[in-house]
Amino acid sequence: MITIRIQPEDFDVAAEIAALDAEDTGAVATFTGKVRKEGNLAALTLEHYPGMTEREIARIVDQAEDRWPLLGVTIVHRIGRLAPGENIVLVAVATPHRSAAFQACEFLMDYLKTKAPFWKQEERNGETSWVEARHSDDKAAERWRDR
Amino acid sequence: MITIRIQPEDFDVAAEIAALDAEDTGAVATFTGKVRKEGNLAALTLEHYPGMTEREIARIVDQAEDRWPLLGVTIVHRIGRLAPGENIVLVAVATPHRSAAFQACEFLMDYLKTKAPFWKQEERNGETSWVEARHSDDKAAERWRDR
Amino acid sequence: MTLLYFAWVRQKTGRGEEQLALPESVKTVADLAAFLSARGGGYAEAFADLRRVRVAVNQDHCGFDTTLRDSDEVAFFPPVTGG
Amino acid sequence: MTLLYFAWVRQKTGRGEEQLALPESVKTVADLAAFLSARGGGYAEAFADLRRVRVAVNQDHCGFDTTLRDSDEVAFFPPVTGG
Repeated sequence: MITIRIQPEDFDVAAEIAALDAEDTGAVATFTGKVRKEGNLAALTLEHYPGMTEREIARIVDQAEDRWPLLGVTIVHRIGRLAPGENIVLVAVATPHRSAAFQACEFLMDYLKTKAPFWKQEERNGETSWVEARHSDDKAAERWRDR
Repeated sequence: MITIRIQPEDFDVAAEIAALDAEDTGAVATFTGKVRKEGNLAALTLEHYPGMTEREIARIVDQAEDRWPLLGVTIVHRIGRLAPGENIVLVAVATPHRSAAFQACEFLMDYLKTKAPFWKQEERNGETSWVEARHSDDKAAERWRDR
Repeated sequence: MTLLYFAWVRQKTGRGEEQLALPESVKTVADLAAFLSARGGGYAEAFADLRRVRVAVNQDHCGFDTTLRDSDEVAFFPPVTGG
Repeated sequence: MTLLYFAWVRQKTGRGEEQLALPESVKTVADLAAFLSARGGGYAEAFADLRRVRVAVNQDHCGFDTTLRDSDEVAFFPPVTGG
């Protein structure tokens, strides 16, 4: 089962894993991205492109399904204002065996980071600024091209 | 914080992730291994070597800490009789950034599979047999030697 | 066509969405960016350095050489930073 | 010394644990395996093919060439299959 949700609300990892459950599941890998509690960071605000976000994530999941035998995928990405310590994103993947679970989960995160239309704005000392894209994220996504 | 538990009881992934929480956490990767629901498999029974299991897992975690900046690691491995669909093992890793979280979580699983003294017995059609070690698991652990 | 702007591109142009009849001079996304930039002010700032701007046509990532039709939805935004 | 057996090695020997005064002939783990195998019956079966058996001395994985002392805890078991 494929679940893709964009929402302001937090998510419950255990409930999302339980919902993934399939007969053949032997392995579940999850990734949770959180707002780091760092120095003067007051909050992150996540903006997105409604419509395209869901389409783009569905395309990324399609690509993952072409590569690995996925029994279930859940992607939840939060939007709006998030305080340090709060969850931002969850990727959960169920597969028969562990290697595919790890690889698919990392692939989905790498592609989410570089393809899904979200933008982060930081609040520090009462000032806001847009987070710059990181070259290392592009490199992480490129690794998958030749595999 | 490092948590290592060997127990007959099930675990709650969300609670384990919450307990991992650290100031700098930006990424949490988890792996859950489950008993597959396959054909005539009635149950798995997990036996272990008390004392050595905890020591061996602690050594594996030490090696992971030498390689990556880990903010928290939780490993819970169940023992006893487990029915299809039940959880067997949880590895959860908190790090500042995602790449380390994925790598450390996979490293810990690969080493758990090949180093921690657990043995699985299968029940099928009223007969029991010991699960054979898989060459692919040795190969998975060997990958980390040269990195 | 529908034009959409996100993140700092939206802040520069001062709006998130606008309708535009495809101008005769505009064949590609690059032409459209030049057309919008020529409005001056925040638009000129938004499109001052196209290396910093990404584009999607009808909700697909694409290049500035993409040919446009009047029915297209065209979005301009910075490199994405979600996840 | 304390001897421990796990999984099918335990089933073959018929016990999980036993105490043994280190025999004079036994210098290494390989010697100990030969000594135990010489008991015949399930012991001979357990140690019939040492390629299928792994060993830990004092709760560390080690090889069959490891030298033993009377105070050691020695465990024999199949390749591990947890996780």
